[in-house]
Order: sequence, then structure tokens, then C-alpha cells
Amino acid sequence: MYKVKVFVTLKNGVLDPQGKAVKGALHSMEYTAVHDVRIGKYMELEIEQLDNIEKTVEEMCHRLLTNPVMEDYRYEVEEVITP
Amino acid sequence: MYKVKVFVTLKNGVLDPQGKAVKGALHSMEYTAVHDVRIGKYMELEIEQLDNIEKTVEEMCHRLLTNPVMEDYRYEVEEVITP
Amino acid sequence: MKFAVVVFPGSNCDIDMFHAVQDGLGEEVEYVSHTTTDLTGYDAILLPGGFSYGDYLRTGAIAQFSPIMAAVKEAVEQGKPILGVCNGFQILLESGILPGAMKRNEHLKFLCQNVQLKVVNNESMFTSRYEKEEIITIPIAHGEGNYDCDQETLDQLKKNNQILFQYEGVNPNGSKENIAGIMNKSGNVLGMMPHPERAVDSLLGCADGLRLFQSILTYWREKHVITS
Amino acid sequence: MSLLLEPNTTKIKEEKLYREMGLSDEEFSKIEELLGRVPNYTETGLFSVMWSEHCSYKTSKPILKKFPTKGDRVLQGPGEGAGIVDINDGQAVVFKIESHNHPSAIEPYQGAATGVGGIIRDVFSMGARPIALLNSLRFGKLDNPRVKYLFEEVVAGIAGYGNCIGIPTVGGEIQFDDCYKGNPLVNAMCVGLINHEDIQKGQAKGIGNTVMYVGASTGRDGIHGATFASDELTDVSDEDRPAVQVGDPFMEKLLMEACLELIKSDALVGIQDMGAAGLTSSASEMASKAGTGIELNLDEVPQRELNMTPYEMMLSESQERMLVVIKKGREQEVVDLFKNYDLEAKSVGVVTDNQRFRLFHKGEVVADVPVDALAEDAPVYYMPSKEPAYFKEMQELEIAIPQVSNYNEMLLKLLTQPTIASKEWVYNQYDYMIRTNTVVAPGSDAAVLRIRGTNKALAMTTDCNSRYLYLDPETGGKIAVAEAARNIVCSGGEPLAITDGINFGNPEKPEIFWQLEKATDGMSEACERLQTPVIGGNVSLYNETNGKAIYPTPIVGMVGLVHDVEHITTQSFKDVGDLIYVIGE
Ligand SMILES: Nc1ncnc2c1ncn2[C@@H]1O[C@H](COP(=O)(O)OP(=O)(O)O)[C@@H](O)[C@H]1O
Repeated sequence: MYKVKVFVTLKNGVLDPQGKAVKGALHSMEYTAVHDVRIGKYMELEIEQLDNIEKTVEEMCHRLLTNPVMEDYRYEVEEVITP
Repeated sequence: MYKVKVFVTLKNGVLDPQGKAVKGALHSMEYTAVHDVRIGKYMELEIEQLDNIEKTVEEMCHRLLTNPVMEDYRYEVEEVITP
Repeated sequence: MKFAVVVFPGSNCDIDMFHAVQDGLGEEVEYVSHTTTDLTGYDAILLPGGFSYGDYLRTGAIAQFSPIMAAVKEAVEQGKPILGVCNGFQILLESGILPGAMKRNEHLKFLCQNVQLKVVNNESMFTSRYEKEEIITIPIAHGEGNYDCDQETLDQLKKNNQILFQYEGVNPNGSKENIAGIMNKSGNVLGMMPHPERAVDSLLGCADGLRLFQSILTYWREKHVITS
Repeated sequence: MSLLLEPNTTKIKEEKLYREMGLSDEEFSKIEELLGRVPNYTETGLFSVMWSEHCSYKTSKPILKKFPTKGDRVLQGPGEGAGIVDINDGQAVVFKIESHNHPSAIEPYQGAATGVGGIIRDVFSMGARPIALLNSLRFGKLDNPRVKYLFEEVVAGIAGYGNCIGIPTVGGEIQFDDCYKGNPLVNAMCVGLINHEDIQKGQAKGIGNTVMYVGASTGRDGIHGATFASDELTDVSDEDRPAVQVGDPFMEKLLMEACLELIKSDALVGIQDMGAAGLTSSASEMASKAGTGIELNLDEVPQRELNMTPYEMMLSESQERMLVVIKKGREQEVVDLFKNYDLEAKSVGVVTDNQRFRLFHKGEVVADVPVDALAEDAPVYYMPSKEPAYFKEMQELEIAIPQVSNYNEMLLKLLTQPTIASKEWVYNQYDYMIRTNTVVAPGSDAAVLRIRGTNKALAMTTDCNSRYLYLDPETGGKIAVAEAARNIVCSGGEPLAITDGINFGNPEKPEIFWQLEKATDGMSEACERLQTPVIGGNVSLYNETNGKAIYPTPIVGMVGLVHDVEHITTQSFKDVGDLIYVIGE
């Protein structure tokens, strides 16, 4: 079994209204040291034993999990031994 | 300057409608090896030099960035040297 | 009786709430900005629907830190009637005034339509003008109305008759136990996803929501007679 | 850090770099002539956007001239952000339709969402309170997964923006046909309500008055032109220059409320939204309409990203921004007003008397061109027109009457056609009830909204059957207007006027231009007969994939006045035993 973690972030320069709102809120809560907030997605997938796991994950990210027009992604694959 | 990464996930046992939909979509795209999908948030914060950065981040997570009723979180703090 | 409609940045059902009270109920009502810190002049507080702070991060999450929320909490303590509808409900959950949390609709889509509700408890200050188990029609319009809580909370809600409304027939969003509206243990705070303020004028199709406002007025009048 | 080294004038001219921005050789020569010199990089950019079809209507102008635009009730015809029609009692209705086809084909959710945002700004920039949204959508057939994705995301984008800002989406139409497979159409319409005395114009009047920038800050969104001449770029990769504009409906809600408050102030002289071609079109058009000049100091423009060049700032299409002209000395009031909504208002320039458009950046003049050269002097093209071969063939076809043996079965089959089937799946994602004025919700003919405090109501609809237009553009054009009028009348309204969304293929092809001519001829005639003038609209040309054009799709958005809410009628049968009549031919 694999445990795959996918980190999705907005491409540089793409407006992040959510991050902007959260930054504003943090400032009004007196966390004024916060300079910038960007909000993306974090996905955890459990995938059965598979040849070519990296290629499959890459493909899934590109085809469905992320929007390549606006988002960048990176992922980590970890093999877990299930009892 | 600190770069802080926050990973937010739904608590164990909380149903994840979005994860379920993504899993369904992956299956229909023939990625049947995918066992489970959980979707959370990934935030990147830039925070100015600060005493007690860990405590501040902890507090921000608890008060605003996550909803403790439903979500778990973990974070990583990295110090970055800006020129 | 004097109502306050709290306006957060991004609230957008504030006008509907205002007119429901003014034109539907015929009572006094004022808009109150989220920066206000004093609500003592009002007999009931209405938290309207909308997308406070864009509903960014989580619905209602950012609004809970508005300056007015301290005054709202005071009003809760004083036992004033507090009604949160849709986004107002979400704010009450995020600020911990009501238990539980809200998730995205199970089908992941925003849904706007009339739904049928069952009045589970008609002995509250919000529902006295309904019959017990009465089926009423009230519109919903939300993308995140999938109420969730842990088992212990659910047991408490049931035990104390805190569930006021349940969806009848199809559950439109996947909420636990078909929950559409709950109140706090003391019985003066109601949070609900359906919009009673949109159902006060039969020209627009349905007026079942009006009795909710009338119930609040009835409660207040009775109490007022006794205390004055 | 990414740094863009801009090509100099010699290079722009000799290497014909202007072509990559969409200017032809002739157009570039005309610019040289107007300026008496070769334009620099920024100036070339200004002309390229202002002389684009989208801003200048250079090929569609001769066509649009034919539309009847006058009527007793018309208070504002084409030319401003939106048209305005009198509805008695000192009130008026403001409406316009706008396309966002190309952005929606690339990023359907944001493309549709920002389309909605743009049309809302057009309406509130006239001083009107937006009260309803409609849309008109075209997609390929739903059995294609990409089409399905586009469809679902476009609907979600429209819902996402409209629901959040709190304006009900009350109607629309959808057609599925293979001709839209690679080129979906997303047209959004907004209807607003105004009192006569609040009507605003987008004009930069009053020498010495202050030009202020309000709303979101400027980023590099929506800039395309700069992607050429890669040897001129250092360390700039594709990822660094996003084209996708992201909408922020929350920001727009605040901006709308702030602008509607500002409109009540006599400090306001003129207001216009920054739509296509952003700062360039809003500033130059406001000056051109007032016969004045404008100077902008780009250092003062709120910027979201580092090291933005004048070219980038002027061409950015970042959303949720407006330009306002304020009486000199009253700036602080405006700053304070916007601050109440957590928004920034910034003085960025001044109205001048020299009819020039001058831009300053870091102490230097980076552009200095006549205002009218940008806004008025774009070339106008009279395209050749030719009847397409298919048209003759179609006309000669025998009329075929389908043989139906089992009517029940046929009816069910028809009802399963996505174009005919109920659109509940779509409109239930739209909050069509918010503001509690929607008397007739989606699902009937036209939507009807009461006007609170009066006995009146407004009926509104969008219509266009593009298959009829393909078969016979002139008749199809008439049908589109007539269908809209029927929908209004069936709902109890008196048709007032229309806005049109002209979506066609490449007008440089004579056959397409012929379609355009004929369709608008038909629409004009129908509008004359029905006394529903055209008070505004939008043109989207070049809707083609691999050289194949969409069907001619001139969408008609019509608004009608229901004089008494008692007159409102709906589509459904009411009672058992009621009689059913067929009226008409
Ligand atoms: N894209 C859409 N957005 C909102 N409402 C829509 C949309 N498409 C169709 N509708 C609504 O569905 C109903 C039926 O539309 P349609 O099938 O076009 O019928 P008609 O042919 O009578 O105009 C109308 O009330 C219309 O407003």
C-alpha cells in the first residue's frame, strides 16, 4: 500500500482571494507579523500496490486532482507496510 | 522571515464528501487501485521575525486557521534568510 | 419589539431579514454594523445569511472575530432571542455558541429550492406558533449546510429537545439526522439553514416562515407583560 | 526576480513586433501617422488593445449602426456601460449583456465567474442597483467529457459569483450543439434599477479634477501580448505569467456597495469600470467622451506584484477595479468612504485640457498620445460579404415533415434532449430568490421580479435559437427577438427594449460577414416592429475552432414592464377543467 500526499498551490501571480481574506483576518486579530498567506489543497491518497506508482500519481494530478491552468503541485509517495 | 506550512485534515471519522467524490471520479477514470482519498488544506504563511513563532502559529491554527471541532492540523516552521 | 439585523462584510440576506420583520411582522428593525460593540438597545438579534468575508477559509470562520460578536455573546447570556440563518447559523457554529460544525453539501453543489421541514419541537420561543410535527415549506439556498457533530453532541441535542427542524423527505445536503435547525441548551439561540425570512409573503409563493418571527414576538410580549 | 526588457521603437517597427499584439501593418502605419513618430512599447500596447475588435468594434460598427436605438422610453442608448429605459415614476431599468467566451474555454469556472463580475460592474457603474442576473450558454454535446467539464464548471462559476455577491440569477437559456464543442459561449446579463436623478456617466469632466483608482490592486492577470520575443525576456518562465483572472465576488460586493454610496455624493464627476483593456480603456474613454485629456501617475496605481511595467499595468485585466473622477479637493471624502468598506481609493491622476493621454512612471513620461487616437480613431472596416453556398442548398431543400408513428414515445425522446429537457439541475445551483423580489422563478417563460414599494414588476428573458439563424440568419434574427417578446408578454409584461450579445465566427470570411449582416437585419426589423430598441450589447467575433465557425448566435436579452403585479402570469396549467386555447397562426 502507498500513502501519497499531494500539495496543490496556486501558480505565482494568480490572485488568491482566500489567502487575502485570511491575511486580513489575522491582521485584525493582531497577528500583524503575517506578511503573506496563500491557501492551497492538501490531499492524502491511499493506493494499492502498483507498478509505476509515480507515473500514475503524476497522471492523476494532471488529469483530475489539480487544475494545470491555475495550479502547481508536488507530491510525496511513501510505501506503507500494512499488517 | 519564517515560512510556515500548515496542513489541515479532517478528523478521523468525519466523512469527507469531497474526498469521496474525487475517489469516485478516479475510479471512473480506471484508477481503481485508489483506496481512499481525503482532502484537506495546505497553507503557506510568510511571517516576519518573531519571538515564540511556534506558539504564535499554534494559536493562529487553533483560533482561526482550523476548526478544532472537525479538523486536525500540523505545521512546519522554516526560517528563511532574505537578502 | 426592536430587532437588530447584524451586517457583516459580505452579508447579503440582511435586506430580506429586515423586510421580513418590518413588512411581514410589522415590528421595528435596524441594521447594525459588525463594528458595533453594543446591542443593549435591541430585544432580538438576527444574524442573516450571505457570504461573510466571502466565506473564505470556512463559512462563518472569519466573521466570528468581528467586534460585534462579543456583544452577541452578551445577548446570548442575557437570554435574548438570537436567530442565525444560513451564514448566520454557520457563524454561530464557528464561534462555539452552538455545537457542531458545517461541511459542504454531500453532492458538493450549491442548492436553492423550497424544502419541507418538520417542526420537531414546537415548545421553543421560535416555534410556538407551529404545530408539533407540522410540515412546513421554507426555501434553502446554500452550498454548505451539511451539519455534523459527534455522537455525544447529538445525544445531548436530542435529550434536551434542541433539534427544532428536520428536513422531511429528501435530505438536501446530507446533514446528520436530517438536521435543519438547532437551538442552544438555554433555548434562546436558534441556528438554521433554511431561510424563514424568504417565506413571509405569499406573492413570492410561501409564507410559512412568518410564524417563526411571530413566535419570537409572542414570546417577547408575554415576557414583557410579566416583567413590566 | 523576473525582469522584462522592453523592445525599443526600432525593433518594434523593424521586426514587426506589433503584429504579435494583434495590430496589422496598416494599423501600425496609421498609428505612426497619428503620432507623427513610431510608438514606444507601452504606446503600441495601448493601441493594440484599444483598436481590438473588443474595444473598437472596428468590423461590427457598420453593422451595429443599423439597429434602432431610439424610443420614447430610452434614457441611455448604446455607448455607455449599459443602456437605460424609463419605467415611469422617476424609475428606470438598466441592463446589458456581455460575453466571456474565450476565458471560459480556458478556465471555465473563473471565466464564467469573472464574466458575471464584469457585467455587474457595468450596471452599477451607471449608478444602478443590480437586481437580477441572467445568462445564455452554448456547449457541445454532453457525451464529450471535456464538454461536460466545461458545462459543469461554467454553471458552478456563474453560481459561485452571483450567489456570493447576492444578486439573484433568475433566468437564462442553454443549447447544446456540436458547433460549440471547442468554443463554448458564456454570455451574462445584468439588470439594475435606478432613479433618474442617480444616472451616472463615465466621463472625465472638469479640468484639474482628480482621477481615482478604487477596488482591488493590479496584478499581471490577463496580459497576453508580452509573451513574444523570448530573447528579450530574462528568467521569465511560463509559470510566472498567468493569463487566468480570478474573480473575488466578496471584493466586488464591497466595491458595489461603496460605489452605490459614492453615487449619492456630489463629489463624484464620472465613474467607469475597468473591464477589458483595464486602465487603458476606462481612462481614455472617460477623457474622450468628455473631450478632455488625462494624466496618470502609474507609481500610484495599487499593485499586487513586484516590478510591474507600465505596459503590464495598463493592459492588466485584474478584476474588481473601477476608475472614478472626483471634484478637486474632495479626495479625502472618497478615501474615507471606501475605507469604511475596507477598500482602497487612491488618487492616480488628473483631468487635463490638452486632450492627451499621458502616463508617468518613475518620473518619466512613458506614453503621450492623443486621447481620440486611442478611443475614436480606430479604423473601421467594411468587410466583404458573400452568401454562403450552404444557404442556397438549404433553401432549395424540400420541406420534410417527420413521420411520427408513436407520439408518446416521440415526446419522451424529445424531452430527453438536453437542449429541451428541464434546466432545473442548472438553475437550482443559482440563488434565484435572494433579495426576495422574485415572483416568477426560473422554470417558466420570462422571470419576473417585483419592484418593492410599487405595484410594478419587471419581466426579463434571454433567447436565441441559433439553428434557425444558421438555416436563415435574417428570419432567425427576427425569430430570436420575437421569441423574447413572446416570453415577456406571456409573463404579463410589455416589452421595453433589448440588449444583444452578437456571437459569430471570423468576420473576415465573407460568408460569416454575410451571416452577421443578415442576422442583424432581421433583428433590426423585428425590433422596429415590436418597438423594442437596442439599448446596448456586446460583440464577440472569431468564435471558431480549427477554422469551423459556431452557428450565428445573436443572443437577445429583453426586459419588459409589468404595469401591475396582478398581471403576472406563469407557464403552468392551473386547474382541472380549465380550457386550453392556441393563439396565433
Ligand atoms: N442557464 C440558465 N440559467 C438560468 N435559468 C435557465 C438557464 N437555462 C434555462 N433556464 C430557465 O429554464 C426555463 C426553461 O428554459 P428554456 O428551456 O430555454 O425554455 P424556453 O424555450 O421556454 O425559453 C426558463 O425559465 C429559463 O429561464
